[in-house]
Amino acid sequence: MSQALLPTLLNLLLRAFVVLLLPPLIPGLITKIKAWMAGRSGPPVLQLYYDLAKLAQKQAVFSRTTTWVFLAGPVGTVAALLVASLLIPLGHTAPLLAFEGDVILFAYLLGLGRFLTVLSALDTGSAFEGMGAAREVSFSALAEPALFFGFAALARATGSLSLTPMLQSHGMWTAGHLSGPLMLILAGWGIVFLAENSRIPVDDPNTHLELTMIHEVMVLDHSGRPLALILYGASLKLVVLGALLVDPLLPVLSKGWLNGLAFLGGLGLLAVVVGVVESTTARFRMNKVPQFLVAGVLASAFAFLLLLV
Amino acid sequence: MRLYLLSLLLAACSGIPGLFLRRRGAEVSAGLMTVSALLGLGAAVGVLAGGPVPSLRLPALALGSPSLLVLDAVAAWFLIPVLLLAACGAWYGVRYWEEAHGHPRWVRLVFGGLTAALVLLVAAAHTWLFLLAWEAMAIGAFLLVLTEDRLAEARRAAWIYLVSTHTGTLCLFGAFALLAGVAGTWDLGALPRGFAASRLGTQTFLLFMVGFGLKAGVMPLHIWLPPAHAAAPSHVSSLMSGVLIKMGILGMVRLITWIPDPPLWWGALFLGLGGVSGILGVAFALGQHDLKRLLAYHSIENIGIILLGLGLGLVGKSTGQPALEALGFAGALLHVLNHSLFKGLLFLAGGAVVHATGTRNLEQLGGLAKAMPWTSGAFLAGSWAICGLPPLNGFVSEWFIYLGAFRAMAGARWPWSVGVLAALALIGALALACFAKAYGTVFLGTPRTAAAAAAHEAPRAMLLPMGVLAGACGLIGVFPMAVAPALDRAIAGLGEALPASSRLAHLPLVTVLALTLALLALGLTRWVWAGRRSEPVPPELPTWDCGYAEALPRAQYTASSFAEGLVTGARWVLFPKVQGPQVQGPFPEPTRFESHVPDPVLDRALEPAFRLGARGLVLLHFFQTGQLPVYLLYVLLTLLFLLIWMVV
Amino acid sequence: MSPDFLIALTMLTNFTLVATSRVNKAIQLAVFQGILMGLIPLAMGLGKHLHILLLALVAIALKGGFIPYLFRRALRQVKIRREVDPYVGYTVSLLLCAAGTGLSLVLAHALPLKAGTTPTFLVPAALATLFTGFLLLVSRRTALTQVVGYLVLENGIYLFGLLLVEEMPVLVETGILLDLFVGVFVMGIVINHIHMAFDSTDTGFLAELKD
Amino acid sequence: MALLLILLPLLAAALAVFIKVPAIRVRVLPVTALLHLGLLLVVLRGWRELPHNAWLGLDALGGWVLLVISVLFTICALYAPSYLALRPDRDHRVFSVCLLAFLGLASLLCLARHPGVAWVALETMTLTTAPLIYFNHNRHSVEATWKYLVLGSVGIALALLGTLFVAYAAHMGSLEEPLHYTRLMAEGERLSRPWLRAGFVLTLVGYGTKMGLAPLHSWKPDAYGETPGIVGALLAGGVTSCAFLALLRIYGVVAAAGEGAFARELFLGFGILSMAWALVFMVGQVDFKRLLAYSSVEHMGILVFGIGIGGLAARFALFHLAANALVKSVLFLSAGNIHRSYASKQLPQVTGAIRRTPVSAGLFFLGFLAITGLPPFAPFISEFNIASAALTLGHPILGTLFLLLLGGIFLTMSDTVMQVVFGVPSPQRVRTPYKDTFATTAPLVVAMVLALGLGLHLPAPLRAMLEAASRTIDGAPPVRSGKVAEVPRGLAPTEVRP
Repeated sequence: MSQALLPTLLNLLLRAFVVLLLPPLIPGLITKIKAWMAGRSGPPVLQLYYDLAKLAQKQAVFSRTTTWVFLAGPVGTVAALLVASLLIPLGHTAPLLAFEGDVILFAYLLGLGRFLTVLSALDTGSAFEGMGAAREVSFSALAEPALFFGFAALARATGSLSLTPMLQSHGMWTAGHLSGPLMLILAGWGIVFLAENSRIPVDDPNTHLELTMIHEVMVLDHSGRPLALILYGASLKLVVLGALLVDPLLPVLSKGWLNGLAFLGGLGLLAVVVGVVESTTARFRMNKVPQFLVAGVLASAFAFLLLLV
Repeated sequence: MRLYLLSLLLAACSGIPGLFLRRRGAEVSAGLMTVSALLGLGAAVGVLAGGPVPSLRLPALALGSPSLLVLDAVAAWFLIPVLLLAACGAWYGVRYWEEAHGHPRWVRLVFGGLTAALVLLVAAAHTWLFLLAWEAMAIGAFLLVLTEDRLAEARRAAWIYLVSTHTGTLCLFGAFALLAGVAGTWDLGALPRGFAASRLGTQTFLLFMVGFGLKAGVMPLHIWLPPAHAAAPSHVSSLMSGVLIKMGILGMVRLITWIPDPPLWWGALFLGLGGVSGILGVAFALGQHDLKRLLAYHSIENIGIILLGLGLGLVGKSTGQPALEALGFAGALLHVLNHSLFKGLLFLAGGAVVHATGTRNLEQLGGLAKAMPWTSGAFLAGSWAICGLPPLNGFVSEWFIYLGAFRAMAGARWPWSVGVLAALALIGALALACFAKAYGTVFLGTPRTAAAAAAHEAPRAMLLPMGVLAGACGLIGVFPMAVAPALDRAIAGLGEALPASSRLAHLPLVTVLALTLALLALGLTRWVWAGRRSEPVPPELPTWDCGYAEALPRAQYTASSFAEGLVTGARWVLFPKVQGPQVQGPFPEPTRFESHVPDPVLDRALEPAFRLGARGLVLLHFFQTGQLPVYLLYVLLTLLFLLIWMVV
Repeated sequence: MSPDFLIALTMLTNFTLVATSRVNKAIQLAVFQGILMGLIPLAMGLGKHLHILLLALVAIALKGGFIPYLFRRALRQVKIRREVDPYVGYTVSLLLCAAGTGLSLVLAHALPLKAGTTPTFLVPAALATLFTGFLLLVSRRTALTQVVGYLVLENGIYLFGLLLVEEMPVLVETGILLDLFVGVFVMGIVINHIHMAFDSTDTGFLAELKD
Repeated sequence: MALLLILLPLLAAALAVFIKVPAIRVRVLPVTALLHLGLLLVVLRGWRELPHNAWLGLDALGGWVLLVISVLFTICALYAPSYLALRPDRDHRVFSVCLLAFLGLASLLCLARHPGVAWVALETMTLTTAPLIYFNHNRHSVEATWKYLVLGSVGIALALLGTLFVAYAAHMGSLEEPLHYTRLMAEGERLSRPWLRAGFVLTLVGYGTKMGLAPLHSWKPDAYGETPGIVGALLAGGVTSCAFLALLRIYGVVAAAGEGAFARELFLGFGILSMAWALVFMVGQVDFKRLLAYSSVEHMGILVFGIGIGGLAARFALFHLAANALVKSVLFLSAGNIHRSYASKQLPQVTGAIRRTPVSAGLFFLGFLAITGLPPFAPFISEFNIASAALTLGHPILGTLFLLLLGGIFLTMSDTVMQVVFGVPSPQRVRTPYKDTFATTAPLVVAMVLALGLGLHLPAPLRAMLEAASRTIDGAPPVRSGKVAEVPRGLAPTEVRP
């Protein structure tokens, strides 16, 4: 009994920790890495926690043009991401819910978050936020197929329709003919990851009121707790999408808690990689971004084709 | 059967009292329609709950057929949206279409007739009756599109509709004739094995596809759909888009039930048509500025999704994968129901906007969410559902189809279904973009014109039907397992021994997650709400916008600018017409920029072709010169020709 | 006088008819042909039947008497003597007439006669006359010449009728006479009306209704 | 008894000549029509028993056609008084007399058992209908009448020659007078084939001209366009049916003689050509009466097409005769009303009729839908069955062509019709007193209801008559009325029974 209970408890603890507490750390890590690469000391790693705490105390200000939709953005996004986080395996620890086709639910929950964010941006009636919204939907239209081709390829490789077996597919590395496709999938998803989390080279999370911005410009008018939700949601998204990239890379370890640690390590590594990428590459011109995303689509589509032969 | 016939009768007669009553005629007819809907729904639910399949013999009309009306599960399944939307539309029309718009009595009469025709059509099991109901439906819809026949636009739309529907009917003539040649009877029923593979079978199938495709608005044949939906009164548009075009799907479903062994290429054709309609439909929707045209193109998109489902089912049927069959057909049929719910809802809400502001042009709307919160909520619900976002019903049906596609591929039997996956993903993303644009430009931001600023909330009689439909969307979305058994009975006829859809998809988990999502949202909202301080916020704050000074409504992102990126990205299929002078110089003159996306088939291919053909034929008119000797010459030449032909 | 000679004369008349340019000349020829029509049955020795004799006499009386009278009335009203540029030139019409005659020979060849029927080339003559009448109807402008064409056409039918008149008198005679009556009478009326409405009988004017 | 059918209208015509008072004279029309119809119904009860070897006699085919014409005439006659009341400017003595005479001659034709008699009847009909076309007495009506007469008489002359040829064919087979159809069909084998073929060609061209088969139809648009709607209805439904009947009789003989295939080929050719020609001239047709004329050409094409397909299609071609006559009467009469109300029949002047003359315009539109084969009206039954017979009896290409032409004709016709019926009424150029009244619309409604009824249900006696009639034209003489001549090739024929 206790043998069965303990791992489950551990798993729950890990999940609660990863989903609720960990996320703000990741952006902090990334910024720290970038600072180091730039030779600065940079803000503390826990900076985002402070910000969130402060924002939670602050008075939210609403423009007269906005309606309840303005609020639905951050709330809906975070809620959707939390639900999505229930479906995703963290490393080789099983998720709370795994069933056939949860892949689609997962993707559509992300879509729901995007939809609400876009609407709340449009609600302000500001030109900038409208522009951001337009770009968001346009680029996600390219990111979506990349994601799905990846899923398709994994489904074909693993013969399963559920996220957990798909992502816990480290076996593919050993099977030689599968490793190539997997790498391509991860490459495609890496691009999706950067785009969806509005990282350089697609977008720059640290600037404001700049015309090349996509995601950040949509949240200009949010303040107080809604803004806190948005920031938290962004970091949560890093974790959730990060899991997609990290999971397939992790080996299976003997003990459940080891697997948990491995996942955390992987996540940290991902943060480092992102930091390095961000500080070594420049942001694309806006008309280059679609090509970048199409590259992602092609990568995962090609992975699928490789699996056909 | 008694219930069904009673509801048929009531629907047919619902408009008649209104002709004579001086006042409250609308309410009376709406009431009659409601009663008829309740009766019909009773009958349908009875069948779908596993009750006996009622059928009616009409020996009095010597139509050479034992049973003419069979209310089987498929019929019952299609009957539900018909009656639901009809009743909602009737109540909606009470206030929406008043004397101001002209002859509402006739609109009500024809509306009732159209409903009756639809009710008759779903259960028709005999060629003659089928064609009768089919044409009655076509003419009813034609007259309703023509309601505002003073407007040239409405006349043109109605004419295009009339012509295309008649073309479809002629194809059906041919198809049914061939079918009867095989079956030896005009009863519609199962066909012998091997027929589908034969050459005759191919001809029949293609004729049916054109005939039904024209009605359903499958992409190359969709020409009538956008203008007709735009021109018709909104409650009619909702009925047309929600139900009428589904009758094409009904026909295809019937065809599938008759064919025991479809060839693989049938399914492939369905998938191809579905992909084209889906992607191009939503792509062209992105380019529209007319709210109702936009919705119409989305109907094309959803027909595409339904075809994808049917195609997967057919592939399963021909390759012998019952699971795939069940998932595809279930997804398709469920999407038929879902689409009629949320598209009906969207058209009603859009109609309320038109009713309030008098324009369908997105660029002249904006900020309506403040003036008409309920309508805005209804439209949001509809958009939410049509984008297939959980936890509303659109997601469930698309989910079935996704599962089917995954299964077909992961089972390593049929890798091509990855195309279906990609198509669905792309459609989903684009639909999301399109409805973000529609909802955002119409309801959010600030009003762009005085008309939009002066908008008022729709009367309760119009809000109630929207509420009903939105509720239905929510119910199916959150509790899909409630409809699963009915769905299984509906698809049971489409293949042999199909597994229950609930065994293939974990519907209860959807409920769990939906509720979790709702709870989380609720909790977060409470948390945010609790964050308000006691001292009131000065209400007159403009949008901060990084300190941008007082943004004018004109400065907002318009519908076209919102879609500009995607439209130009896809200009190699959309061919947008952009006209706007290059702005140059430090102080450019004020100028206009316009861009719109004409229909590829109608505006770019058919109309020029027909104009050309007509000009060519008019050239032939010189044969009728009016000169008597010439006419006599024709007689002489005919005579000589025939005599010579006879001799040699 | 042998019937063959008269028939040959008839065909000759056809050629002259299509070649003539003067309206009243054409009319005279038509009348002449009509009288020939009356004579042929007698020459064929069908005169022994009283009814055929009557038919012949009626034909002569109508075609030689009544019709010229009608035409003269019409001619007095409309001041045209010459055929103003016909649709088809005279030479061409002549050639066409010849072609028609040839064709009728071919057709007659394809239609075997009952053994012992004389004269043998009644059928080709009938068809040739028919085509000639048609040709006149098609190629001429003035209503009068067209009426002439119609009469010639009827002469063709009449000629063929002679083949049968002995066996099936009722059918043939009623038919022929009624046809004749119609032709002449109606045309006479209409010519008058056209004259009233258009004060000319150039049917070229009658081309306002068209597409 | 049967003779009375012929004499009654002729006597009425004679009576009408001597009635001075117009008000009374117009009453003669409906009375005679009703009497004729009643009488016919009485006679038809025994159409089987009537002797077939007389010069006159009623068989299924003739009875069917005469029934159609009588009903059509009744509708027109009921409509006539109100119409003539609208035209006080014109004296209608000749008009009424000719109408009645037409009915008598139609009866004569339908009762005729002898090609000669049929020919005489048709010839005289040409004469009597000419003054009807000339009713308006203006340049245009003169021109129309002139064309009608010349073409008609030329055609009829050719028909006479054809009849003589047939007679000569019989003569070759040493058959002597009286040559009534029954005998010709019974002795079919003995007829001389070449003469028969030539005779058929000539009669086809001759009667085809009166029927208005393209390209012999040229008088039709002018005549129909310039006459009152009532005459148009009678021409389109009556005269054409008569010519069709006369042609069918000869065809029956030809088929009985074993030359059916040859004749059917010609029929198919003319059918398709007529429909195509009609389509061409409906394109951009601004004159809705001429439009109807071309529609009539089209339906003549459908009739002969059906006969050409044979078998089931032949029966439904006969059915289409009735359907076409009924619906055409609605179309022409309502078009006449619209013409009365707008004092024009050209498109730019006539729009939005549904607002000016709601009932007539509505009936016009309904008639248009019916004539283009919308269920459940009668033409749908016939057109659908002809198409399906063509597709299943081994003429797939022709069947497809048939459907294509129907579609194209709908396309072009609907364009004009919709502009006429719907939209904003054009400003009235001439003030016209016309308003839709009960008298001007009730007959149309009756006709429409009849067309609907036929589409829904064909009473058993009529069905029996139709089947016997179709056997007659398929080459089997009615005495041997057992077998159906056509043995369908390929698939089993099935029919949507009205």
